[in-house]
Amino acid sequence: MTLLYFAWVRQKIGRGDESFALPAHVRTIAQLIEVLRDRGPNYRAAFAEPDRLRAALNQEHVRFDAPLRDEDELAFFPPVTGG
Amino acid sequence: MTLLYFAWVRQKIGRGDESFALPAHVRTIAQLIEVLRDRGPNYRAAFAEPDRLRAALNQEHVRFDAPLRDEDELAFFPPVTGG
Amino acid sequence: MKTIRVQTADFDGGAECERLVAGQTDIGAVVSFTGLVRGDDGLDALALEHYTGMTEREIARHVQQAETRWSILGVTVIHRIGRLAPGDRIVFVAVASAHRAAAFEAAQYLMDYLKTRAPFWKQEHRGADAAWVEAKESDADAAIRWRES
Amino acid sequence: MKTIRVQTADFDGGAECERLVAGQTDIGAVVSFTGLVRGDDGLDALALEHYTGMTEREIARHVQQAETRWSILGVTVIHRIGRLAPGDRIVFVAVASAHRAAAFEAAQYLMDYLKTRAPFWKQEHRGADAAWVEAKESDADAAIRWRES
Repeated sequence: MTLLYFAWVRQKIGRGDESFALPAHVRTIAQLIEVLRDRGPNYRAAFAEPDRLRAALNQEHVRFDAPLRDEDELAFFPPVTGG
Repeated sequence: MTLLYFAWVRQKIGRGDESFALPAHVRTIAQLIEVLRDRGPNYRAAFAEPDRLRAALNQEHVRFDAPLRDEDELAFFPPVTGG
Repeated sequence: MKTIRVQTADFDGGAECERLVAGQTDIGAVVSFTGLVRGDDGLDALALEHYTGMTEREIARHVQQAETRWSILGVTVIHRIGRLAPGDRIVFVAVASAHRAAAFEAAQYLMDYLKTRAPFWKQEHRGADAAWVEAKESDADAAIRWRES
Repeated sequence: MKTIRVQTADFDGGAECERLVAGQTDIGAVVSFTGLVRGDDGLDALALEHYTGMTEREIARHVQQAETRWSILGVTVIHRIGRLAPGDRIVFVAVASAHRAAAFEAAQYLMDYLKTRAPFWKQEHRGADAAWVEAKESDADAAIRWRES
């Protein structure tokens, strides 16, 4: 799948996008966050407080219980502050 | 006093303004309307239905029970339709 | 900045908004309303008359009311009079504020009061016919919502 | 007419309003909102980033929602990205309609949703400091009021 990061999530992780093979046992965004957290201190910092994060799946706002497929585009970001 | 007429009130009366000596017994706008009505068919037509009229005394919206003085500027008009 | 004008000439809403914010860095929101003449039912033209003197006073009074009620950093109100054709601009209200809620609400308030309190009268011309526009109940209702309860 | 643009360049709100009504005689009301960068607490600049693709989709989706809800004859939404200084225009929403209530409400609705749903993020620069702007509770509350009950 394609992972995208915006704002301070991008800064903490140190990149804006990456390809990631969705592990077979991971069904939801919440479960994926647990996996990503173990990828290093930068990921741990970005995903330390999931409550502060929002997600979009294939460019639509979703909750963390949304189911994932390997062909998805998944974005993590803080609450939006446009306008 | 100065009387001013706008929109169809002006058209029915045939003039936009006039000087008028406030009769001693006339205290309110409602009473003045009764007096003006007797000044001819044009005034009778303009003041036939006082409910359709609005008044401003010295350039402020007032009700027909507002008291009058001879130095006042009094305007009669239909409900406004600006904007 | 406070601008109130009653005029026969057209106006430039964009330029008026620029004037409102020029050189300022405390304004976060500008809401503008532009009213245009609709060509309903074969309308040829509108003719607008007003009560010179009272109009400006009424508008100024409601601008002051708006300033009491909302935190406003600038207001422009322009109302045209005379003969106007379908598509012509007729009225303009712009409000500048730090935040958008105040700007939106104050602009709506001013429009609702212009419609129900400012002494303008519209006559519709269609061919040889001329008819005075009747005041709308819906405009009176719109204005009532701003009354302090 | 429907226009949605995300751009680094400045925009001309007056010209956008003109474009919205050009050649039309059924439009009676145009409401525009212009958002500007406030120079709060010594702000030097804002840097705006967005989620290319999703932004346009989200805005288009809410424009469609607005069109379902109100009788709308034209909409323009422009949002700038990149580096902006105090006083700079940042966002523009204009709605054209036959009547003013629809234009005011739809413009407010679009602004409330831009603030809470469109994927933009602002970073504030003051001297050497850069801080991401936190989302405001008041913006979430403003958006909630439009939910169908």
